[in-house]
Amino acid sequence: MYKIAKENLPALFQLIAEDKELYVPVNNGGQVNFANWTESSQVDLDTLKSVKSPKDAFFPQSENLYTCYKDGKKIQIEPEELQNQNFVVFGMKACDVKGVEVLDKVFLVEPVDTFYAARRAHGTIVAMACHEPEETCFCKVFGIDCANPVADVATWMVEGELYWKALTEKGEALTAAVASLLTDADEAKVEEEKNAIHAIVEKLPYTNLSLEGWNGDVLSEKFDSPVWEELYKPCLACGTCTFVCPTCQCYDIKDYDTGHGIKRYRCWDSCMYSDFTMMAHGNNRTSQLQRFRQRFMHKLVYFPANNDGMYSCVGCGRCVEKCPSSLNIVKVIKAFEKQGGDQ
Amino acid sequence: MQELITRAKELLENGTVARVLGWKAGDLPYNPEPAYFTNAEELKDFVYNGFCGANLSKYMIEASKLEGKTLVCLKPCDTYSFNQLLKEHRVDREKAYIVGVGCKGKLNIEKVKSFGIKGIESVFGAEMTDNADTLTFQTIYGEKTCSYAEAMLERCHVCKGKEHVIYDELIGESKDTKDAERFAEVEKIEAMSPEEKFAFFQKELSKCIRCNACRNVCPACSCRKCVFDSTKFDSAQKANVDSFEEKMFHIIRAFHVAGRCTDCGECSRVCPQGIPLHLFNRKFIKDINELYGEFQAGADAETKGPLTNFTFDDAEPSIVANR
Amino acid sequence: MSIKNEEFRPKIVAFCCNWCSYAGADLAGSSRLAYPADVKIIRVPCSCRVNPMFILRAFEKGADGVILCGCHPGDCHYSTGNYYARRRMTLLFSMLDYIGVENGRTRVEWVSAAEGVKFSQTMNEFVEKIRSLGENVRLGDLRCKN
Amino acid sequence: MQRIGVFVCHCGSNIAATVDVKKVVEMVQMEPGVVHAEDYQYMCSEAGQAKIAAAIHEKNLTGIVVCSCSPRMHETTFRTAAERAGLNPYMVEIANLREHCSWIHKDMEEATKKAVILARAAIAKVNLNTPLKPGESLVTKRALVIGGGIAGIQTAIDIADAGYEVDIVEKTPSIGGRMSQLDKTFPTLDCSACILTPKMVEAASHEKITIYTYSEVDKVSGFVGDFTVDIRKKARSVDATKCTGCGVCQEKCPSKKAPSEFNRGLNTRSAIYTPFAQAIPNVPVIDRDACMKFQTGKCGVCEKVCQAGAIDYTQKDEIVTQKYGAIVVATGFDTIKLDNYDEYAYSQSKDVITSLELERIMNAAGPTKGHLERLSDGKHPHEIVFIQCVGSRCSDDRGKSYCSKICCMYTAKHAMLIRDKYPDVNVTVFYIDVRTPGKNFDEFYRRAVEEYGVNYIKGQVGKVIPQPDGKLLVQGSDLLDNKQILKEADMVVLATAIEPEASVRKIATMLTASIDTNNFLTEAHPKLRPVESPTAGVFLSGVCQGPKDIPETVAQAGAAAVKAIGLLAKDKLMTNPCTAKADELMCNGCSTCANVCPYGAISYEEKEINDHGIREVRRVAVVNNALCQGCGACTVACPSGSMDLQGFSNRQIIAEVDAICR
Repeated sequence: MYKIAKENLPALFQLIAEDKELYVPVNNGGQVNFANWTESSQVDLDTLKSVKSPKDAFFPQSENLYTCYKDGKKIQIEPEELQNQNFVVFGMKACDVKGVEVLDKVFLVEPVDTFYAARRAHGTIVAMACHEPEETCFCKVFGIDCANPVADVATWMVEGELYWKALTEKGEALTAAVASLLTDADEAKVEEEKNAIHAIVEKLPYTNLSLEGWNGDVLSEKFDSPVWEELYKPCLACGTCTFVCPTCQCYDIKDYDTGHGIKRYRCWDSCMYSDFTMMAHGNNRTSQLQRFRQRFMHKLVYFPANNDGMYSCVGCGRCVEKCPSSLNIVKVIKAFEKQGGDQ
Repeated sequence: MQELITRAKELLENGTVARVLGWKAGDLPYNPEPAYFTNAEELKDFVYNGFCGANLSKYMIEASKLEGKTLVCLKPCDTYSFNQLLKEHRVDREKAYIVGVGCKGKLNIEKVKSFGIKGIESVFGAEMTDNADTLTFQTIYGEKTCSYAEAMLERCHVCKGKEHVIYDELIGESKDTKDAERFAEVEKIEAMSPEEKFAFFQKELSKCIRCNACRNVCPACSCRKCVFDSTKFDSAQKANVDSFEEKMFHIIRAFHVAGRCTDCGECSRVCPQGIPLHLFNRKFIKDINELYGEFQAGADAETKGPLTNFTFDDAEPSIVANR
Repeated sequence: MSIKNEEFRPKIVAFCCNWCSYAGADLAGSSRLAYPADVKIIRVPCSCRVNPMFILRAFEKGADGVILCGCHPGDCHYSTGNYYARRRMTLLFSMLDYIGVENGRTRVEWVSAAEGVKFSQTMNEFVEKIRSLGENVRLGDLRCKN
Repeated sequence: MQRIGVFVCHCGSNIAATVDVKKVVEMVQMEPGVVHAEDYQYMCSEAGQAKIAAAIHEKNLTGIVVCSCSPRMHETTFRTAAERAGLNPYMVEIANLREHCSWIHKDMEEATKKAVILARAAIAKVNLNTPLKPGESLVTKRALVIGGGIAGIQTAIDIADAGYEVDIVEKTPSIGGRMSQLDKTFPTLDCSACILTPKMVEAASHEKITIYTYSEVDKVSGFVGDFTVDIRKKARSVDATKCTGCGVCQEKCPSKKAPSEFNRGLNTRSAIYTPFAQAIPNVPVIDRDACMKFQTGKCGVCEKVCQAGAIDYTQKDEIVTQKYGAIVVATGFDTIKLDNYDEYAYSQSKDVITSLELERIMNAAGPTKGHLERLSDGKHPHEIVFIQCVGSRCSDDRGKSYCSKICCMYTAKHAMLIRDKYPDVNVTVFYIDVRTPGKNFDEFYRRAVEEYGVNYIKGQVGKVIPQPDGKLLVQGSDLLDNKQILKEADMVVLATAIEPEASVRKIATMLTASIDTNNFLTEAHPKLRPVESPTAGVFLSGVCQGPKDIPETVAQAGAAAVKAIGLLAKDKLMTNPCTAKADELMCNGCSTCANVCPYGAISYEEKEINDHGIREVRRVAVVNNALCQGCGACTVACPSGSMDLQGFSNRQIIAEVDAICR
């Protein structure tokens, strides 16, 4: 285990950025989001959660796939280059790291998404333990230990010092690259911090949320439940929950006419949108109830059914914080719990 | 709140209304959600407190299609939205039983959190009956306090007034919360150089993630199909990239609601990225007031909107450069 | 007189109403009143047909200036179209100014069918103005910029 | 995908001299949808149209773009050609390579580049065109003529003779117009009244003609074939059905101080009056501003003396609403105000007069009973100076830029008449040019010079200075002799510019007819459609369209009548299919569109809509195609974009924008 004083972090970032792209949480106009680090970046490691999850380091909100150029009446296709430069995502939380694991299940299985795979291959994740978890957090429900992030490098911020521990080969490589700035450290302080975090986690209101009854085998029962009928009503059909979510992976593919060619790009889509998976004949989910149900069924039923029981929710609580109508996955889980209890 | 629940029960029981549209207590002390109640049992969860910021008038579009009347709780500013929807034939007055509820300013949990208050377990001072100047939070990290006024939504600082412009009955007291000039922020931007203006909006709009929360919450954005979702304009959407789309989206959105926007402030309330979206709408309102005479959308359900109206001697567009 | 290559040649879209301004442009043509080739005219039935989205779209796709020409107030072929256009454009232009787009990239001019001279003069002025403002960088989509 | 043919016209050398048409043909072939492109000398010629037809057949074209002159010129030609070849006429778009390109640019490379872009925009648009079908509307077989001067009278008679009902609206108490104020007419010197009066009588007695004098058009709505017009019959205070026209009331009227409009204010008339002896109708009008009864309540003489009991002080303005298929504007002219020309001392001396005032002075029914005399002292003048182009052909904004056209001839007439009747009077004319292009015109002018000894001086007058002895000192220049001239005159006559009657502005606005900077009504095409306004169903007669003399006015009046008859002869009209259309699936039913529709063409229906399987009764907008004129105001007002304009749809215009900007 190594450590580095907080005030030396700019030097660390500088060093990393010398030959790699570096994404860190940056405060822009009062909102913290992961962004490319520059010397003028207002890095913010104290805010627990970025507004958007850092998933766009691997799965950008919008990315070009290829460009078509016209040559007379012929068309030439120029594929977009894959990520070929190494980069580091610094400061991801345990839940967000788990979110990337969920994305891996989608994009790295056959057929492999080459754009995503290239980014995963070139990306090193430096995760950070959650110093002060908040009331919207419920990662423990999904078996995530926010005091012990599992990434290429795990770090802890304790009393003005960042403790650093490489967990993978990539992590070792990064550690070696920045070794000049790190000093050896013992783990005692970190263990203390972990205990403190665990104690807080136990006090969080959602920590004991039960996922009983949510698995890949309850499809029809949950799908047909009358609970959705009441649950969806406040939903405004915006995409906030999907766009801040670390695991939502749906995208749309569209063309943009630049006047010189057509750029075929993909961009995040939201199952909450009325034109989601629109086809020539119309839409297969015609009501907001259906769209609303889709999102939660996907996270809690369909995804575990296809991925050995892995939920595609990591309990980051962003949707809890950001939904304009105060709807969220916790309310959904609880509503079914209540209904189960009533019966 | 109790008075409201009692009255709602009464109206449900005597058949005046088929349902009540209000707010249901959330699982956190600050996240009540809009909800329908159809019986006394359900009304146990009814809440109305400082965190009930949501403008319920837009829900009346759907509620107008249901059997029977819906009791809808509208705050003073929400009634403007209802009137505007009425003017546009989007809601049915006959299907609404409007209870004008009092308002003492609504709270912005993001603001509270920005004061460093986190791990919230309970809140004191947000109930309508509290009349508190200070909010007290029990948190995992100890007791924290902040001023009620400082935790209010931006819109409450420039409140249009606590008069309900349309209602069937009124329940609950209000408190004047206006302590800022409505157009002060707009004027500040107007005074900037083009470079500063551009930098300001570039910074704000670059945060936009095109989640459409602003549009979907907006009572004026009630189109069955938004132009940004339709093929009618070939206007690409969803790609939050490369500088232009957000501008196009936000300018056109503001333009489409110009003369119809009541300045209810919901867009700014719901933006997950904290973009002060009201600055677009309020600019149009300010221009309309200055160029075409004072106009408050939703003040009534009859007056012609400024963009469907004209006078022979309206200002020429060149006035923009000459102001 | 040929134009030097290095000189900035703006892209300018001119929306002209069919009854007055398009005819005014025709008159400018038949009177051989020159204006720069940078101006390309789109015929619309009335100035009130021009949606602010068209104007933003033009900028998005790389236009450096957009001008809307219609009948003089009071002379609209459809009686009132240009009055609506006048309000719409005033508010739109004000918004563009507000978000920091240089004043002068947009313009409205009332040109009657008899005002070939005015049409030509207006276009000359407008092109001159846009040339002085340079390329539109604030309202374009970067994807179109190559 | 459309199969588009592009046809590039050389227009002789009009386009081809500046635009490399071959290059345009080459370039457009790269565009999506284009399966055929060719160029030809004259696409509008029969051979050119045949080429288009052949290509449509051979290549199965679904849309065509003609790169030629302005669509305002030949759009109809090419649409008709396409239709004959079996293509829907609205699948044709025009790229204006002549007026908007070749005629204004000199550099071939640049013009060609622009031409390609214009063609590209038209191709992009036609790719999104859909076949449109015009609807039909009925034609009301009645015409309205606004203005009762010689132009209006002639138009009305011609239309009525063809068997259609015609209404004339004249704002003064009598028809007759300016011509009734003239004494003699050039170049024949026959008496104006002698040739006009029979026309007036003919109009008044024609069974198909209704005359509304002392009336004005208040409101116009509707469109070609179906206009609805409100005519305000101003209160005459005399019951026309009872009045016998005996004239006693005018004789007895004690208030005789009102300036006579007919005599250009040179003398006065009674408060109850007919403007002139031959007035039609011969029914007087009470000028309420001048009448003691109306101003003070004390008088009532006319009522007492009227044997017929026709005086009615309580009469009110009456609105007559009538439907018309065609409207002819014949509002005529007035002379300009001379405020800007004070150097000619018009306001200072009674002996400086306008030519129209001279007409009245020369007329036997005029203020001097036809005797040529100075208005200041009634003395016989010996020296008269005529000044030409007062306010005409003016290079600054003091006057009018145009030539008033009639002044050279009437001045020759006046000079000749004076010299003929009063050989003792010397007549001098200061002129810039003498313009006499008309049948027997130059001969007429030469007679004035050669036979009557009128002294023509090429040069302008700088100043007219009234002298203490009542004479007028005229300071001018003689450009041919290159010398300054000082001339003492007894009278100075100003050939004052004419301008459209002031009320034409209001009328043009009501008719949505365009007007030029000089307030002359604009014609649909300056050469090919000179008597039609660009607004369908509105025709132009007389000086309201541009300066002209009587024979030209009468000729144009007849032409306007023929155009109106052509319209009235049809039972039905094809309506413009480029109308608004609401997409019911998207319509919010919010009424915003109806709020901006100038024609009341949008209504709302509660309609069952099948929205992808979900059936719902919704309030949706419905456009009445017969009423909609296709302005598009509603399309922009509609926030959801559900309202679109056929032929100029959002996507079509955006496609043009994209094509131009790329």
